[in-house]
Amino acid sequence: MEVDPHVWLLGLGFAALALGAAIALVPLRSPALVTYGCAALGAAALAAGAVSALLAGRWPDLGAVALLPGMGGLRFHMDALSAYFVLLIGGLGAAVSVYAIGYADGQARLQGSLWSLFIAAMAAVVLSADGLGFLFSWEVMAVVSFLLVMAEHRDPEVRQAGYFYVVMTHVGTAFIIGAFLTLYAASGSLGFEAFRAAAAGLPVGVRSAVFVMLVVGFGTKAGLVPLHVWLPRAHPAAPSHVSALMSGAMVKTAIYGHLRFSFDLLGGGSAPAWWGGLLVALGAVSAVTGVLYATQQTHLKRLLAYSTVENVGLLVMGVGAGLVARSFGLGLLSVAALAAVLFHAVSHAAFKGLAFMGAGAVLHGTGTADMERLGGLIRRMPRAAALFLVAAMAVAGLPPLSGFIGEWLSLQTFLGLAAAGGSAAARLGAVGAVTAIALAAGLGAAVAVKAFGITFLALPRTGQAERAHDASPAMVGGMGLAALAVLGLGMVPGAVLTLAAPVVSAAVPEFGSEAVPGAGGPLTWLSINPGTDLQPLATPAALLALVAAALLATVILGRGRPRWRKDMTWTCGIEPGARMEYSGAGFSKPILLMFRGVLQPVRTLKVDPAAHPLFPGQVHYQSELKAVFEQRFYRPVTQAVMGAATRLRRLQTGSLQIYLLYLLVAAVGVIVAAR
Amino acid sequence: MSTEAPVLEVPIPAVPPGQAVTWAGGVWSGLVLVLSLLAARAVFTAGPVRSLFGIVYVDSLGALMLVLIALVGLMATLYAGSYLRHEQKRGQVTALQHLHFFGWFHLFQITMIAAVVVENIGFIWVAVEATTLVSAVLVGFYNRRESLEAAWKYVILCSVGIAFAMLGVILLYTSGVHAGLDHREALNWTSLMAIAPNLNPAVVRMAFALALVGFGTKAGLAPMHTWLPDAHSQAPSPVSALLSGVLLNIALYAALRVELITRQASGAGFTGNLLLTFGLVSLGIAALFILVQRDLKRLLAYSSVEHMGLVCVAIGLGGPVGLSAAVLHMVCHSLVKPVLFFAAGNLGHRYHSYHMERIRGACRAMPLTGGLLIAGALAITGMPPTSLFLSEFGIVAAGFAAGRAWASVVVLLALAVAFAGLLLHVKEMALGEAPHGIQIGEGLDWRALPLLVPLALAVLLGIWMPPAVADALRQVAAMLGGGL
Amino acid sequence: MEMFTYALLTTVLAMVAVQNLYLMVGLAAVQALLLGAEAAWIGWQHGDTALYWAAALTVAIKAVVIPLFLRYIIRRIGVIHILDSTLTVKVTLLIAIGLTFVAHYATGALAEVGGIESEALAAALTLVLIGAFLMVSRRVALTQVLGLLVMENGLFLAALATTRGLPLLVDVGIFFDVLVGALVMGLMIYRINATFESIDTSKLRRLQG
Amino acid sequence: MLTMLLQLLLFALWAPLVNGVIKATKARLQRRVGPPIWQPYRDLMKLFRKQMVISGSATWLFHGAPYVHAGATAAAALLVPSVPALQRGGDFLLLIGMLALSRFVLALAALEPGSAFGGMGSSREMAVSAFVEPALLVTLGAFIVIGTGSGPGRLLAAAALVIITVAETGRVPVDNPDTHLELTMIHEGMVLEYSGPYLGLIAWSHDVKQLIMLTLLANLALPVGLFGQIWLALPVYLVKTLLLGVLLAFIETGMAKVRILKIPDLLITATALSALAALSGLPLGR
Repeated sequence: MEVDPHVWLLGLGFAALALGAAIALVPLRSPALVTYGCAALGAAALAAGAVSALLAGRWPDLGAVALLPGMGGLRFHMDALSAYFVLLIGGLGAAVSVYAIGYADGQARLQGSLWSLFIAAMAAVVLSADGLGFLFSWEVMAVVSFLLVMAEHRDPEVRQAGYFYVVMTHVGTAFIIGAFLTLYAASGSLGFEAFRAAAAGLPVGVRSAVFVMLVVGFGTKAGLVPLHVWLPRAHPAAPSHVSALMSGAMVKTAIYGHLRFSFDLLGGGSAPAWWGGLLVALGAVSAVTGVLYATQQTHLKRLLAYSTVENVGLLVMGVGAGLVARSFGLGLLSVAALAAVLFHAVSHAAFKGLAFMGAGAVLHGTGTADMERLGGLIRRMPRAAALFLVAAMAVAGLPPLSGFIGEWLSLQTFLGLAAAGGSAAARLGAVGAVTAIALAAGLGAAVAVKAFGITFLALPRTGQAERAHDASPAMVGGMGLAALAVLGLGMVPGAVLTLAAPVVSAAVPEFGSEAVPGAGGPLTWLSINPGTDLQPLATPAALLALVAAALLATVILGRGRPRWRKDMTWTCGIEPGARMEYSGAGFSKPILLMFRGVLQPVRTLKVDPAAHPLFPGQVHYQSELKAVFEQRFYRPVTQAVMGAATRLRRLQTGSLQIYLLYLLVAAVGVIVAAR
Repeated sequence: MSTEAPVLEVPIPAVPPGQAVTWAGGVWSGLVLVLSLLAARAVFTAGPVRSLFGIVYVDSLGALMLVLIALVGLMATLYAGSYLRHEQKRGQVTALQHLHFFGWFHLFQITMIAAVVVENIGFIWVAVEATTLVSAVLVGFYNRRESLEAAWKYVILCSVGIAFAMLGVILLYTSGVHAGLDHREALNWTSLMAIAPNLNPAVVRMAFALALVGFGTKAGLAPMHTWLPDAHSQAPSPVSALLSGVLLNIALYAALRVELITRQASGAGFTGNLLLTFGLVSLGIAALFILVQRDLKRLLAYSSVEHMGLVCVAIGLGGPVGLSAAVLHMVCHSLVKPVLFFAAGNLGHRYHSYHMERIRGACRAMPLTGGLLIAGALAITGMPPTSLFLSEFGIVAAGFAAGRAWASVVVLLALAVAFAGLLLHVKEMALGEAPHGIQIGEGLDWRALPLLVPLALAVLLGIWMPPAVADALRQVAAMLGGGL
Repeated sequence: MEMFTYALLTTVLAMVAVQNLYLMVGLAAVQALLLGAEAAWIGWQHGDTALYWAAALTVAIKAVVIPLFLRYIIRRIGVIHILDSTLTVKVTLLIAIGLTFVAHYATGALAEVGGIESEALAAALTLVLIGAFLMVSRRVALTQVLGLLVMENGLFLAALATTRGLPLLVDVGIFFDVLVGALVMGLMIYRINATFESIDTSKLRRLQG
Repeated sequence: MLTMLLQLLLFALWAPLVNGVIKATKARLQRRVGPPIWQPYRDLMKLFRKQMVISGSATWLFHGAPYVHAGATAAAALLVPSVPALQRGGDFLLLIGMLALSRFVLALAALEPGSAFGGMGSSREMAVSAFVEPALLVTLGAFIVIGTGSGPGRLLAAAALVIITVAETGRVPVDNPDTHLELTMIHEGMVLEYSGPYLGLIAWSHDVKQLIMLTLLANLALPVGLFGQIWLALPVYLVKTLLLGVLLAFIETGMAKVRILKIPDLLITATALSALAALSGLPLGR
């Protein structure tokens, strides 16, 4: 029997990752190059295998290992959905691995080994066809990522962040286990195909319970508000290449889980409309909350982390829209929604991965990611700046980059839902969703301006920023790959949508891949001037031509190239300096004040009274956001548990007599019970 | 500190202390392991073995326990060699005490082995009580105030508990005699199993209830577990490893023998519910206690309570899933918990304290031990790729399979709390910067074996179970399911 | 038979009430003697020689060796009369009577099984429970050992009452355990006294939480 | 291709005049003589010929921004339905995207020289635009839902679009195009460091953007006179945009500038109006 090339490629990929994991522990001359190089090759092979599979459309089983006799084990099967996510993981994994050769030079031993395992575990998650194997891979992914986050464990904040992360993800996994086992109780097996068969026969109440558990479980991993609190802690704490992969790829495994279960295993077609509605609502809250918090961050990586919360919200909204559309029988809209989710998943992986790599370059070049200590890096780090600008523009959702296409597809879906939705509630919700997405996009642009502008533009605020050095060639290489992806996805979106088409048509079987927008499908609805859709390269080409025209017009009207002379910036006659610049906090202050009801700023102003009454000496100003989610959701729970534990601890009094009393009471109790 | 009591001095020939004792003990324990494995192979391929006038009887459950005792015993013996040598070098332990230790240590192992190779439930009781008395001496080994206190609580509570168990054994015997068994065989497990349906259900139920309280005390089930954190924390670390790793299993083993008979006689409902109740209570209490511990070894001790609770829950829930998970879980716990105690022992030597607040930056000071502490903590909380993930998953699945999803929910909740609690402490101990004045560095030599081997085995079982092991576990699970 | 049973109950209630250590050891010895006598009597009734051995062992170990050993310890430590009860005598007695009720309640259901003398079994369970309670209510390490002995006596009585004793081999094992247990505990008391300068176990409260 | 060029020329040439008319109207309303309506053309020509003073800390980004700004605005202009014969196509999401792109580059360029004014303008612009974008999107969406029908919906949406136009063109009560007072300025703060041809490009683009908004208002709120023949439709279009410009001048003169923190209220009102309009056009009773 002939084995498909993609099976070989996947095998090659996993083998290279295994080699990377093993070889990292061997003393080597240049460990980073070998370790991360292996990882890059492995990840690239995975991605290539996925592409080949998606093009070939054949889905063989990939082997199995029994773990728990009689219950299940690691069983791998690739279908279109998993292949698509393998592509995402492998693609980003390869780019970031290249980056890591330069970035993680000092962290190639254990961390390098875990790195390869991390990529492999993520791929294993999306390839699993068995509940036990899925959870196994899922937990391996959690453990490995936890250890990767802990790389700089000397810092107590890092330890706290990693701990927060792993505990939350553990609790989330408990919900997934609950969901799986509910299906298991009905089907008697942990195989996904058994789940699929059993779910069809389950009463809708049970299915809904499973769905809600999965929303919580996957929502924790994805970082849905209010389950997101680990994300803005863990991402800044982790080394930047790890953040890039976590933010770009790992949270996508949760999106994969949503898609796999709500569309495939739980039978998306017969889902109640509120399933989708719930996802849309949660997603909208996450998108807006995430981006709002992002505007207020002054730590570059935390800002990006909150932006990930936003994007996850957008993705989940898309999944929800697809479900709503399906439950109302609006198949074409469901197709569009799925296309939006799949496209944006890959697009976000590319641009957020790039952004985190850029943040890493800043951290590497200056030693800090605190924007208030940076500034003016565009001169010292031109390559990193240019690449980060690409990411920032995609974060802002600007044409012609990939971020825009994703938002465009989601907005199209929701506008379609608003126009054609099955019920009044659905339409109202869709209008709300459109508003939320647009608001998120608008604030996202502010976030991008702040992230790029405060970090890279104007004058350096500290010596650290003045002495910055640019990214090394390997780092630039990794970032370049991601930047190419961002540009390519934005300019030729059809390419990746073609790859997504089999996924969509598998999920919404009544439509073939020809219905997928950009992959041959019609997208003629809802434009002011009907007739246009995603024509590859039309928009970017036009834009380029127009920019050239502006240049030309300047030259013609000015009778030659513009002439200029350099001079100081006008600052009302004072010597310009970094202290005059807008700071990061200052930049987002209007937004803070406009949204003070949501963000709940707490500010403290201390004026040193010792000096002259009219000219106070020192002024201390501190402004922070009230940790609303921590205070409302998490602190009560942890306090209750810790309180219970502390009270319970008194039972262990140390008194032997009391202990004997417990024993006696237990004995009398069972004697009475046994009678 | 105090005068050495004359009775405690077991006559051991005056060999030069140190290396020789270690080697002799190692060889002896290795021999025991080989013999146990041979016996186990015989049992698992050809059925129960009986010899020595019918006193010695090993069936699949016994064989599994035997192998666990021997395996953990060997690891603990190897570890004890380096552990005590270190203490002797520092003058904490005299050469004579060193010898005493090994005498009692091996005696302890022998009593444990005795408990699992006899068929007569009366003998099992005698052996279990003997383990208490012998290990109490080891718990009090350091002669400190705390260790004496712990030993005293240990011996008193376990003796009282086991007295209740004796009452259960007597009732079982009574019912056997009344059901027509001969006096001599009315305590034989196989005979009782054979006529179990004829036994008076009310009496047998009472017998089981008392046996569960009694042996449960020894197995560390809440609320009778109160001695456990004291004893396990005050004992020398190799002893703690044996106490936590295998002795608890043996106590549970004794209770399970009675449980099997009771289940045959009066149905699974009563025994299952009782086990489930004790299991869940233990699990819940232990999980919360883990959260607020301050002492490393007490932390590990509470974790043992938690895991015994889990095994009880699994057996209480029953079903093929639950039972095989219970068996696997016992094995895994026996593999991983000793590693943690060994690591704790190493840390205690380096930091001169088991106070978790004082242990900081272990990965820096002792890379191997620190790393293994993290690995062990992740393993014991059921993270893959170790086999505890599988067994804990199986236990949770058993609840759903048995239609008692609520129990599984409680288990999941408690596991999450325990996970949070354990990692809360471990991350601070293992990571970060080592305090000033702590010696940095750790060599990698044979002394790492007792830490590495069991953990490696746990990982192996977690990703690929050798067919022989799988078959053995299946047989034990089948036996727990009611087959002989 | 019933006479023995009531005598046993009387001794145990007396032990709950008294405070003098020598007196308590004496009462425990009397209890063991009574048990031995009962075993011998039942053996004589049923012509069961194994019971003679059991009776002899009981008397030898529980009425002679252990009491003597405990007296030796008391002498070495030099404490005779200390107030070690955490509860007043009235309350103690009330609880003891309550435990008797529990024992009767629990064994009542088992009476239907042919041959089990419910009354004796109830007494045995009473002994076990009160023995345990004795340990709960007393602080001194030595009385706790005595409580344990009372429990053992209850067990022996239970075996006698239900089936005329356990198999001899098992009995021997149990007696051995009891003996070793008493020795180990006695030595521990000795060490505790040396270390803590008291045998008040309420002082053993360093290990908490 | 030809229609594209024509549309481009239409916007490039007509936009300064509309601005001139607005300025002249405002002057009249303020009882000033004011500049002639051709003044914007002269200003632009002059700007293009001047030498620039560029901040010492500016880099390629500062130089590139005006071109991209102009290019993106021009792209947006191509996407707007002006006269039916010139319609090429493109959707309104892309239109909003292009406007966002033009704003984005300008906001970045404003940060480049490191002056406080630039940061202020940039910061405020991004904050305000966060409200403008949803408002514009929902409003345009509402017009789609309403379609060609007339009714209360169109009125509501038209009102919303007026508010947005005011905001997008940087006029009172949202912004003040005539002052450089740091308490109020948004757009002017951003472009403070620009001079010469760059400022010319930016100002021109700003005029075009203004015309884009007026065109939307003209063709969506008042969908009359959309004849197929260009010689009929074009004059109607030109007149409509001029009249709307005059309306804008009236609004600006008749109102006071609001506090920056009150701007969201205006735009939220616009969003709400449009949402209401959209819903009024939907068959909700199913």
